[in-house]
Amino acid sequence: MDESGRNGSAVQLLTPEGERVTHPTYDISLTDHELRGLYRDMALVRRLDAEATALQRQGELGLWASCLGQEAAQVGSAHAMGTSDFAFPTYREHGVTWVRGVPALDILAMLRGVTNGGWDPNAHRCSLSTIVIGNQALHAVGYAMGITFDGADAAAIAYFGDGATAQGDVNESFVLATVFNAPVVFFCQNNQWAISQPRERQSRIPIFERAAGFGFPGVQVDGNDVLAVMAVTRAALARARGGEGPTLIEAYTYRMAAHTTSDDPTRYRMASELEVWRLRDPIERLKVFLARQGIADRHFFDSIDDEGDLLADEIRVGVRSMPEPPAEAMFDNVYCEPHPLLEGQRASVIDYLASFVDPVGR
Amino acid sequence: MDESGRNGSAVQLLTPEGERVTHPTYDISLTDHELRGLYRDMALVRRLDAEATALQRQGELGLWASCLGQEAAQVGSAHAMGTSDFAFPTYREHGVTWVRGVPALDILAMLRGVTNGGWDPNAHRCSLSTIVIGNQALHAVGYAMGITFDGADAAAIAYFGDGATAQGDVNESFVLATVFNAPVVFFCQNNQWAISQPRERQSRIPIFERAAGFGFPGVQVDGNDVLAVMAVTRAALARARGGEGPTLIEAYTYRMAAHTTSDDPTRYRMASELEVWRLRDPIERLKVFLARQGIADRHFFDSIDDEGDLLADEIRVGVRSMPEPPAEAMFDNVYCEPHPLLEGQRASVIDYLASFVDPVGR
Amino acid sequence: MERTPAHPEVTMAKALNDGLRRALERDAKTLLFGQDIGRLGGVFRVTDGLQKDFGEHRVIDAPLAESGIVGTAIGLAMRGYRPVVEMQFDGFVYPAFDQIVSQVAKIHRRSEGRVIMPITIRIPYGGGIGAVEHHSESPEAYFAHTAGLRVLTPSDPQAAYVTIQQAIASNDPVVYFEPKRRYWDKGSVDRTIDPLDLREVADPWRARILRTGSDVTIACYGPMVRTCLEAATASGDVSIEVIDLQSLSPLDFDTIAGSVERTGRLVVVHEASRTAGIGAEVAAVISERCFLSLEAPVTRVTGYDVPYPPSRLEDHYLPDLDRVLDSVDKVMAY
Amino acid sequence: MERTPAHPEVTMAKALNDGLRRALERDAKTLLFGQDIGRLGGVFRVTDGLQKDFGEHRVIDAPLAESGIVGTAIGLAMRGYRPVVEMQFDGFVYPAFDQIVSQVAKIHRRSEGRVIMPITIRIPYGGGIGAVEHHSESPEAYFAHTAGLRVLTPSDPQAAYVTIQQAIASNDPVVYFEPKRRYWDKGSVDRTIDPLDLREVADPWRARILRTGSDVTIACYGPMVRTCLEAATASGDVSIEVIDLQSLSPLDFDTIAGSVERTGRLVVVHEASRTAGIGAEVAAVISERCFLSLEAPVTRVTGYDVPYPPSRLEDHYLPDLDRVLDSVDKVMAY
Ligand SMILES: Cc1ncc(C[n+]2csc(CCOP(=O)(O)OP(=O)(O)O)c2C)c(N)n1
Ligand SMILES: Cc1ncc(C[n+]2csc(CCOP(=O)(O)OP(=O)(O)O)c2C)c(N)n1
Ligand SMILES: [Mg+2]
Ligand SMILES: [Mg+2]
Repeated sequence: MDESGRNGSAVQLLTPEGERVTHPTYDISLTDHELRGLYRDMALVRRLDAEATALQRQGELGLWASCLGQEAAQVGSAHAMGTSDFAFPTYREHGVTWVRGVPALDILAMLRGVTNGGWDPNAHRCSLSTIVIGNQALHAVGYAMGITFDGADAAAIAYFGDGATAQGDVNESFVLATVFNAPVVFFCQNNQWAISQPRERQSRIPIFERAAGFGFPGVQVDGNDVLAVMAVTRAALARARGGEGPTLIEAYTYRMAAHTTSDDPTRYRMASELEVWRLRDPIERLKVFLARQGIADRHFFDSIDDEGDLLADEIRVGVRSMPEPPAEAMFDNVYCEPHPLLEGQRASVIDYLASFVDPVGR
Repeated sequence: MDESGRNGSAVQLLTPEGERVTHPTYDISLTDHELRGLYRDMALVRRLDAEATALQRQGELGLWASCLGQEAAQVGSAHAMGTSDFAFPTYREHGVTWVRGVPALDILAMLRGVTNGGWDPNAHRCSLSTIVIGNQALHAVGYAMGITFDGADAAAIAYFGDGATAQGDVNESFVLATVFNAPVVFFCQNNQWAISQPRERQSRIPIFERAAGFGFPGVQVDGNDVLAVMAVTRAALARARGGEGPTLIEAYTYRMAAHTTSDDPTRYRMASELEVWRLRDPIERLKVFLARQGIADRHFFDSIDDEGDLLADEIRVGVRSMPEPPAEAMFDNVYCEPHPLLEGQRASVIDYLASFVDPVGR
Repeated sequence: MERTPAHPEVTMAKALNDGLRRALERDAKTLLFGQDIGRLGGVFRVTDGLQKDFGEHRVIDAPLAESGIVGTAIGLAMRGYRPVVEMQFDGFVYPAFDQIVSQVAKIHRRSEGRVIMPITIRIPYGGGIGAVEHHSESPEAYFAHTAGLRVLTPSDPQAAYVTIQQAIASNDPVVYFEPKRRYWDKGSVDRTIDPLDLREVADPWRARILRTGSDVTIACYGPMVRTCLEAATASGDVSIEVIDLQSLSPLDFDTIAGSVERTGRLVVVHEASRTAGIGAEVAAVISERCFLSLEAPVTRVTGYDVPYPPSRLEDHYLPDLDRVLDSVDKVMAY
Repeated sequence: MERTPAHPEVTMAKALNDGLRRALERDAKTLLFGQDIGRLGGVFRVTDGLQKDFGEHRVIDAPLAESGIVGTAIGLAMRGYRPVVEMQFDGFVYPAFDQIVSQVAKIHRRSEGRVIMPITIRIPYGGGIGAVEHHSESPEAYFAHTAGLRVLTPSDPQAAYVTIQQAIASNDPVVYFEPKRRYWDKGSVDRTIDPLDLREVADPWRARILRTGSDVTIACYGPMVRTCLEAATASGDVSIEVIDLQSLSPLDFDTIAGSVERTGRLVVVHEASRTAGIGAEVAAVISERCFLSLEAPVTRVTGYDVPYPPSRLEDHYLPDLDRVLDSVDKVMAY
């Protein structure tokens, strides 16, 4: 496995063995309750992810992009956010949307194919998933510029992958963020792969170093260490809110699953790679720490498993019973204001479908 | 004047006062003949530029983008190129196209409005001017990738401005150049302005530092020092040809004229700024050096002035007598291969114009 | 819109400037964002003086990155702002095409109506000013073909003054094409009206019959409107009705069809290349809707299917009065 | 192109794979360049095995940057290469739109014929596969509207095998749209023919009459061809002629008009949104050229003017056999 993208100085507060270590710059102090909360969210997100994968196999979802292995990066960073901060996730950030309070079924609705969205971005202060790689980085910068204009105490956080760092939009977002000193955090999950392309196909050096070339700080964090991720993200968000501008965080992690349920990673990566990363599992690591420290006991872990079972049930039943949108829903919300062309097309679809109805009315 | 973009370490071999200084990394040793050649090209390009500006005022050219003040950056870098290297200039690189051997009138043809091109890119190993900011940086990288695939001993050089560094394409070209280790030199003329936008609107830190964030070297050079520019570009081209990949050169210079003849810089910049830069004039500087060192005498300088007069005459007469393209020329070379739609449109234009001809045939 | 000659004559550029000023005054959430729009006042001076009067946070100079400009405008819209972005020239909107097509046009729908995208994208367009490549294009069909966008183009100063404000006030994204060679044309502009009150002004999404006639209908827009009006005046014996489409998306087929039912003939005129342009859509719909009323086939007078030519050839590329009248003659003689 | 049942039945994806292989064998300057096309063989496996056989310098995995891919392909073309680039999905071509429209389409002309741009841009397009947003679009009209480009789309494995090679061999840039939901359709493919010899194969820039008929002409392309052929078979009493346009730029109006002169009726079918689409151009031209032969207005059966809907709605968005026949009935009853 190539580790060239890993920097010796990646921030770590919890070793793969679950040992708490210190870092000269970053630290975090959480209550036991908060620590258990992190575990709970990671475990439930993993359960949601597994359930969604299963549902896709059963034909109930069109596709699923798993976040397996990235729970610490997602849950840790989302826990660092305040309620007035705003997240801009991609299609893989189920851990982020979950922590932002988006109901499980709303997370799945897009992949069920009943909507291209799924939740109210304003209610959750979490944008809908962006699928076109890199687009959302600019949205986050614009949103952050708006925060500045409003004089508000908030920040935006843009999520993207290692592959996305090659896109023009992501690099333009670095330009605009610095020029306008926007309160934005760029959170890059370097999960080592962009579908079949290894990280080296997108950057020759560690990703976090990109930031310095644009004049703002970049930091690499062990993306499988939820404490370190949360500490680093908190600091970056605080910097942003404090008027010190953008930060790039590279969370060094691994995509444990296929790119999506349509993908076959055996074609392009070695099984041994997965084995190495299994030893760094973000949830196991926290579990060991919580158990060793006596912060959580078997009873707690069992209760989370039970909660996971309930969640899985809710998802299984809920996905199957999501209402099918009627044909004419495709004309909804294309525009806010009256649009004769679409009104005509909508009417023609309704008429056309009505023409199939049995004339006797049965 | 803001000098925040200037790095103390910008490579310099000739001070504004025309004194030859040394640099720990870069040096160059040129024959007297070569030194006079540099002066000649810079002086003639300035003359061409002045003449074109005048012709535009007289309505003979549609527009002119002056390279006044940037002659050292352009002529110095182009002189560093070998015959098998390939240049990708913008609309302002008259000094580059000139050194690549493009005839003066061909340089002006596009701005006369008789063509969107003007010369044979392959004959001169110099692409046509790219107007859409940043596009050509990617072309240069692709061309350089081709050099690698061919196993050839050559390099590509992409020219762009400070403003262009904000564009996605320029940043993507950095990504691709590093990923493919392409033999390309990125030559950024930081002339302090992108139309009315000062450099700080595009980058918060010196431009050459951008390269490090992508994992390749960047160097800032005194762009008004033709010797330093040539030395730095030569080294970068040699690196590229030697398989060591891309280099970003930031030539720190100044746009002495308006953005184009359509522009009015008094709206956005102080006259005092110009005064400061006049003292750093790239041609004066070399002239003083040549004269002091006895490399050139008054006779030589006079002969260049005479050559300039001849060039100006040639341009004045030549521009006015450029043949007007016939109407149907707009259909030429849109496609290589037969295209019935355009053949029909071409025929209709010819017929239509013929219908205006006096029926008696006078 | 009544034109009382009492109102001052101003250029379209000035009318747009006034319209933008009114929009900035009306709503503190309205922002202008674009390259060189501040101190310089834009390369066409359409934003002249606005930064001085509204400040650097309302009239914002942008870095040289079109995708960045539109992408951040989206974020600003999500934060409740109403960004008016300027693309410096028609040929420079393409780096932003992805953000426009995949995001601006689709976010309202994706959000199931919860997020609005009240972005106005101003684009000076078209040729006839002797410019170099990429400065004379007419890319409106790309945007009219894109569901989720609206497309407007004014043809005279009064329309510019009114519709730019209507575009900005619209909660839908509007691509606003400004016919750059008409920037310096003057016309009287009534600035006493409220452009947002449809009792005072026309619906911006309707075509305007600018001149009535009985023999042939000409449908045109933007820079071609003046040309077509001149053609109608020059055409002695043929009575020409001139319709300014104004809204290119949605197109107002009712007004065109109503006219064609009367005249029986339609000529569609635009500068843009012909294939799959606005004229194709108008011709397709009217040929279908007015099948039995048409006395001659719908004819198009357009730019050719070539890249916009170098300036010394543009007079041949651009439809002019003669070409318009030539088509009118052919349609009459059919 | 004769189809001898002796030839093996393969999927369109395999036919394209074979065609690409032949192109790579034929000319050492031909390169494939795109995301995930190497070891993975492309998300649709169209390039499966090619990197293994031709090496990493002929079949090149690209970074995640579409503008970068097309922009560098331009440079490679300038260096004498013949790049075949893959856009992973229709909805991801837009970041490259600027390089395609401003450079690929215009460099040959700008160079006054001295530089050629033999770039093929492969784009899997269209819906019907239950995909998420941006994976089901039909953006062909944008490219057909752009002068300087050619646009091709195959409708069956044999056509795919032949036209992909013709596209690559063309010295003009070709945007090559692959109907992704037909990737898995099988058909017999004769690989003994030489696709570059017009004595052996049809001119790729001509439409193909796939089924003759006397009452109505249906013009369609890409994914809709199979649907329209099925409709023609299903339509008992009405005799339908089915034309596969194949080349969307230039369009072969002679073949369509020739057919319509005989049938008197035309239905144009495509998945893409209607406004200013390919159907608009076909309808506009045929309404004009066949004015006196048309017994009914030219009718379009198309996707609606909405962003491509979520997958559970796509069956309502996509023209299907019933909608095609419904339009045929209306045209017949006119
Ligand atoms: C502009 C664009 N090009 C291509 C794709 C297809 N695609 C979807 S995900 C993906 C890889 C993304 O990799 P990365 O940014 O590392 O994120 P990850 O999937 O690993 O989370 C690609 C190429 C896309 N969605 N958008
Ligand atoms: C994509 C694009 N956007 C806008 C323009 C309009 N424009 C022409 S030159 C210019 C400024 C360029 O500045 P810089 O890159 O510093 O080069 P300089 O003109 O100073 O040589 C702008 C905005 C353009 N040509 N292309
Ligand atoms: Mg990744
Ligand atoms: Mg500059």
